[in-house]
Amino acid sequence: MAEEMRVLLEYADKINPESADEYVKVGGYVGLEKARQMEINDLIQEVKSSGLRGRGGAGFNAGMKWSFVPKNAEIKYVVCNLDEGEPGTYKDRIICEKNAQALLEGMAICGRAIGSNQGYIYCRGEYPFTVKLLKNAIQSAKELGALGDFNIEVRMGAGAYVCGEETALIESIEGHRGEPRFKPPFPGVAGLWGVPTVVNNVETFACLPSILTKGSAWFAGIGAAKYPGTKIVTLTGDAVNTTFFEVPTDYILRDVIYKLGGGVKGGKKLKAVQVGGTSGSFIPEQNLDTQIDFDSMGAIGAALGSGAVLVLDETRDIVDIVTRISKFFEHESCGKCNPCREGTFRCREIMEKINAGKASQKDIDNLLLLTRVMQKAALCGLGQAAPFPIQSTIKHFAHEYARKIV
Amino acid sequence: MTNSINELEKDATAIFVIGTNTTDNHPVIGYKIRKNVRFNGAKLIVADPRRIELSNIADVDLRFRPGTDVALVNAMMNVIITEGLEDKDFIANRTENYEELVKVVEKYPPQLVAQICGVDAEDIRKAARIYATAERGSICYAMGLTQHSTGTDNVKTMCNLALLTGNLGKPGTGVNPLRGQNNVQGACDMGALPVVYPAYQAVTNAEVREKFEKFWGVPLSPNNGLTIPDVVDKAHHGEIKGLMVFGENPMVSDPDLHHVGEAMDNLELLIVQDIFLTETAMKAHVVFPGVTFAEKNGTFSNTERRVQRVRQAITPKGDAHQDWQILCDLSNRLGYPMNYSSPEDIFAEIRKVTPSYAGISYQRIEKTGIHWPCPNEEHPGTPVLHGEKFNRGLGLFHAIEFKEAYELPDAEYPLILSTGRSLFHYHTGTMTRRSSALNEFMPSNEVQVNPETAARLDIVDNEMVKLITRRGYIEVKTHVTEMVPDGVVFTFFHFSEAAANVLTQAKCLDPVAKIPEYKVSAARIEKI
Amino acid sequence: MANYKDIIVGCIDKKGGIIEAFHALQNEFNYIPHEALVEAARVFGVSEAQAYGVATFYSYLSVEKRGKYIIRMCESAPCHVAGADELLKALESQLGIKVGETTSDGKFTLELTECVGQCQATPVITVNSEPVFNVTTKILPQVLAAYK
Amino acid sequence: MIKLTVNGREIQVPKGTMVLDACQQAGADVPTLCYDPDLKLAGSCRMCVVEAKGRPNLMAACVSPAENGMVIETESPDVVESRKIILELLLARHKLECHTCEKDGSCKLQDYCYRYGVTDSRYAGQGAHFGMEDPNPFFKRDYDKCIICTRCVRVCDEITGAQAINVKERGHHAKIATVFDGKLDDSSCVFCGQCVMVCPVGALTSKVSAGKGKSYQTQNVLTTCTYCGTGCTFELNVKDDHVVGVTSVRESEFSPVNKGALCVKGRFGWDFIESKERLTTPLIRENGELRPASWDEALDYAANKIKAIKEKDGPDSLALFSSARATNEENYLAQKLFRAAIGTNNVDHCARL
Repeated sequence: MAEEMRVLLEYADKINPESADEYVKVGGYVGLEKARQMEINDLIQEVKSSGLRGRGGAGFNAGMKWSFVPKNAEIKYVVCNLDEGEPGTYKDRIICEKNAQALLEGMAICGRAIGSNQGYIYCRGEYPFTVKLLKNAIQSAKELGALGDFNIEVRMGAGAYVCGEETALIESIEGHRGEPRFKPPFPGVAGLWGVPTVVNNVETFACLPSILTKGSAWFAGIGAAKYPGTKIVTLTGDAVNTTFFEVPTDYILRDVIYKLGGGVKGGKKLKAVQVGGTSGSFIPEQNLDTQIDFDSMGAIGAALGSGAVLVLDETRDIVDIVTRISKFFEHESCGKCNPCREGTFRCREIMEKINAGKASQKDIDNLLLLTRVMQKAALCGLGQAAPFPIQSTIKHFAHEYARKIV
Repeated sequence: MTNSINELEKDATAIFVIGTNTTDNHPVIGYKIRKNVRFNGAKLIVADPRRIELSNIADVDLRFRPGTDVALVNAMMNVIITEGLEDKDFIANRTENYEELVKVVEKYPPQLVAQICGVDAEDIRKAARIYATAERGSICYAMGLTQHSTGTDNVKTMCNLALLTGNLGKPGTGVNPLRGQNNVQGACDMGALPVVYPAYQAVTNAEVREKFEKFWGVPLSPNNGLTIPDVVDKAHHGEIKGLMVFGENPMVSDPDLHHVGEAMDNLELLIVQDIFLTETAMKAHVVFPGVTFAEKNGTFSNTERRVQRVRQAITPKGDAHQDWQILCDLSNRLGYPMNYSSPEDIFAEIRKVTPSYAGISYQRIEKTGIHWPCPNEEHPGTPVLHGEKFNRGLGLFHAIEFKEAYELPDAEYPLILSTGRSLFHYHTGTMTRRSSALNEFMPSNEVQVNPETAARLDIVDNEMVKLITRRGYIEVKTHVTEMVPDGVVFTFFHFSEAAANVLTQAKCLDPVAKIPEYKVSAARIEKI
Repeated sequence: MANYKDIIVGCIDKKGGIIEAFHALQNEFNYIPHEALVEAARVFGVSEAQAYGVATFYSYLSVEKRGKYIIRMCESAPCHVAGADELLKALESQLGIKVGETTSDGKFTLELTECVGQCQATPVITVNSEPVFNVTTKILPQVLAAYK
Repeated sequence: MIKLTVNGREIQVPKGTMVLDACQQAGADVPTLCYDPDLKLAGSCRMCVVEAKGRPNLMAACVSPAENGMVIETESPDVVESRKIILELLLARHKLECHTCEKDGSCKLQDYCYRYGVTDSRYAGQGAHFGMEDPNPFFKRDYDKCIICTRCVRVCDEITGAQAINVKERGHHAKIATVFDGKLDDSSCVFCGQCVMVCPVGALTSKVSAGKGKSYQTQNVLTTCTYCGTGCTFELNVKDDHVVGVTSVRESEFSPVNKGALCVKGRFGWDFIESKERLTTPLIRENGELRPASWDEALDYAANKIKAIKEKDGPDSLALFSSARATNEENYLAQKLFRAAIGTNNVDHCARL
């Protein structure tokens, strides 16, 4: 297999993403119509059976998540997470730019399933043009009456990676500092303004129209059995084709890089791949034959995450790159919990020391101890994941560290 | 207070705050009101000429002209009756004289009163509806309501409002004066008033008097005594020859200080018992050094009638004596033996003559204080008064007409001056001016002036000016702020060197309570 | 220039929308003026301290005056490996300012940013949030010259 | 009821109970820094992490509801390791001057470092140092001791309602600040010192008490405030027969009105007690001047004068201004003195003022 499989991006560049009319012409809003005619329980069951799992990183079954929302609550919200802050990731932007109406339709389907008529799209502050696009797309859908009584409001973030965490995102919509909440309560029970809220990623919502139109069995049959469907990956770094691809989830990493990505630039050898964005683990060459589905990546100690793939060639200095990454986490830690606030700062400090050739083995031991505690004790995913790049590179590229310590 | 403080935090669903800058003068009560409004959604009505802190979170903020309280609240009652929001059952079962009230408040439609008070008629209606329709409405007031020549009328009007809406006798309701001093409640309870013995038993009641004569073993005077302003006047005339001042400082706190000073100078004997050489002590013939609350045992009764312990933490300074001991020593020398072994011993006697305190003992209030009335040792105390019936049986409506303040602004004195307290000082400053941090933070007085008033007078912020009334003047720096409305100025009375009470008048007091009109004096400001 | 009060009132229908108001203010002023922050706090019913806490939490918001053009240099890993460090040095030297500073003519403010999601064309800078792709030290003078 | 096991001990707790309370019920002392029973939960300091069998990560006990069948370990190796490292992270930026710190002996950070044997931090390095200070006369803000537990922010918001402070910036650079990071005096701060009360470390301490005695050197005496009529209770801190401070008692049993909350006067306005201007001896006016006198002399002087006036002009030519600041017992005696010993009802006090 060396080809993309375009489901979400089937009509990319063939239709105007803002136009609901053009979307309808290629079969859009049929899924929503179908959802409206289904019993709520059947609708949730259909999504459950499709096996669709959240594309935001946690990989939770979407239908299952919806089923936890209390039926009797008067007000509920559908929130779309478009705060893709993982460096190297831009697939949600691409979905909006190529197929924004599918996102809106997906949100409306979710609204129908949980009994909500208000949706919010939280778009990262780095994408003001996407905000504009989405507002036009909503306007177009409204004019066509495609969304029925479902309203969608776009809110913009302002430069905070942590707001990709669903409860921090909710805090931010509420106009607060984007600090994650402790869980439970989960947003499904008490989310935005304290009421039940489903938060899903753009890509997750965008899968829904085709699941409804073509059936859950069709979707479940695509890609890896336990993580069916397609995945949009964004290839960056030292690959030849640094662009995005939509592939079935049983696609292997090596093919992403060598078949679709055209291999490593300048014919160099590959040293490492970081999958899932900056919080992902570094994967050595020997693990490239892993499928890109959630569970397979987990099995090799990595995470699919956002689906970003950063390719590093043989000349790259792993320690230098991890030092840079540690600075990212220091910058993006919200500062609420101790292990992350102080831990990300000290990680960066020690990484800089190592990178400058001034550290000893003792520093690496201290670093590993610190990352272990961050992973176990931090409040949210940011602090828990910040250790991955450090731990995985010390594991797989120990010699690179060894070279720099005194 | 008819009700207890914590009900303001939890039980009240609407709170009507009038004439109290609660967050400054009763800060902890202010926190509770604010908490109830912010976190429990209680409604808040603020009626105050000044924009106080609580105004910021109020549902209705009535910034009315000083001295027009009766008109304002009569208009609220007019709305309540017109719109049928009164509590008909409560009126029928628990009150009398309602018809008289109806007759008088008919004359106060909101459109008319809006002009008298300088507020929006719609705000009066809104306030009336919020209070009347609240499940549990509480009224809080302090000296902004009472320090008027119509102070008694003002208080009765608030009682009318509570009776009209049945907001009495349940948790979260009531008419709640927030008392300004730690034990002003207790001093009243103990009979430190000219017309009553402990527990408000009238000195003119022969039966009561007989009881006390028997208990104290001496014949007692059947005549009402004199209030402070009357004593000052009579000292002026020379009818009062000897005065003992115990823990008070009339040379800063009382109206028209020139007048007070002349009265003090006219005395044959002035005894002052205090912890510092106060402005009053400086005029004394003999001074007894007493002790602070940190050096004594005893009890205070707070504004919600809760009797709480005061405990001695250190030995008295120097040769200062326990205040109770000084009083005993003086009494013994006057030939009336007073021998007690301790404050607890005195308290045991208090319980015998004070029915409302009868059930309270030091042992019972070792940890948590008890609300009087507490008639016996089994009684848990009474946080909420008037549950079943009022002291007199039925609640009496008073038909009260609005009267203007005694001294209104005119061409010569175009401003209204109000006086009051700061968060950072207490009363005559005797203690707080000697507290290093408080005095460092706020070392001097100020007069608050609205920016528009300031512009008219060509004065700026932080400028020393002369604040003048018919009684005299003080020099004080300005604080230009929108907190006070145009035409109204406000100053604190804690500072003897720029004493607000040089400016206030002692001629026209409330006829019943003899409270001076500290909230309305005609004044003017001059540049220096 | 639009009045800050009007801008804030324009966001009032957005529940909890103080961040939206901050964006709207920055669109006009490129930062959040102090008096506007105080007003926004009042309008949205939060304390001034809270509004300030929000304004300083997000890296795209600023309560300090900034230049007409805010240049943000992405330093996340994909841009890092594409030579972001070198480009940053060039930016600093060509603008004559350090990160966080504004040119004396008030034209440019230089800031660092994390990933702006344009990793198909690294290294990336943004000018007032508009991305500029594949910026090399060579084409930098010509990129900057486009902003008058 | 929910059944769970804590450190091998089975206990039952009502539904909705947090793991922290369940642990306490089971006799396990779980350390906390950001937790405050009177404030909204933060779950941020992570000191209270415990191990729940079968869960990959540790859980913060203060924000985790107890669940049926949970098996909790409060001092497992993982838990202890995490707590030690968290303490080291805090120490890495904490100004260590315990010997001169006002909170020495009542500092939670100090207590926990002692408990877990944390002497210094392997993570000491650079870091944000915001230094001191705020030029107010009431309390010191030492940011280099702050551990960002946000109890001050929450108490200011939830109890006092002043909302004067919040966290500014984020991450390691987060700092507790007023609007525009200005002086407290320019903010909505009312200097109630509730923040000082809840601060678990030496970041916020009273300036009025500074240098006068550490908590373990003082005796505390529960009493009632001498200022307004609210009737707040608090403790006077006494050292060597001097009042050296005021601290809150937060249990409603001892502080039914205020539950530990105070105002600026109650918390910081106590040192008049120790003022050099206190009257320490009786005085008698002689030749227009007040001069020191013995008690006998002063009392005799007063008694004789009273007797003379009473004889000459009758008891109603004498009057008493009693005191709204004195105790019930004293007021009772004062009015009794004038009514019974002198024979007049000319007794009043400044209830109207």
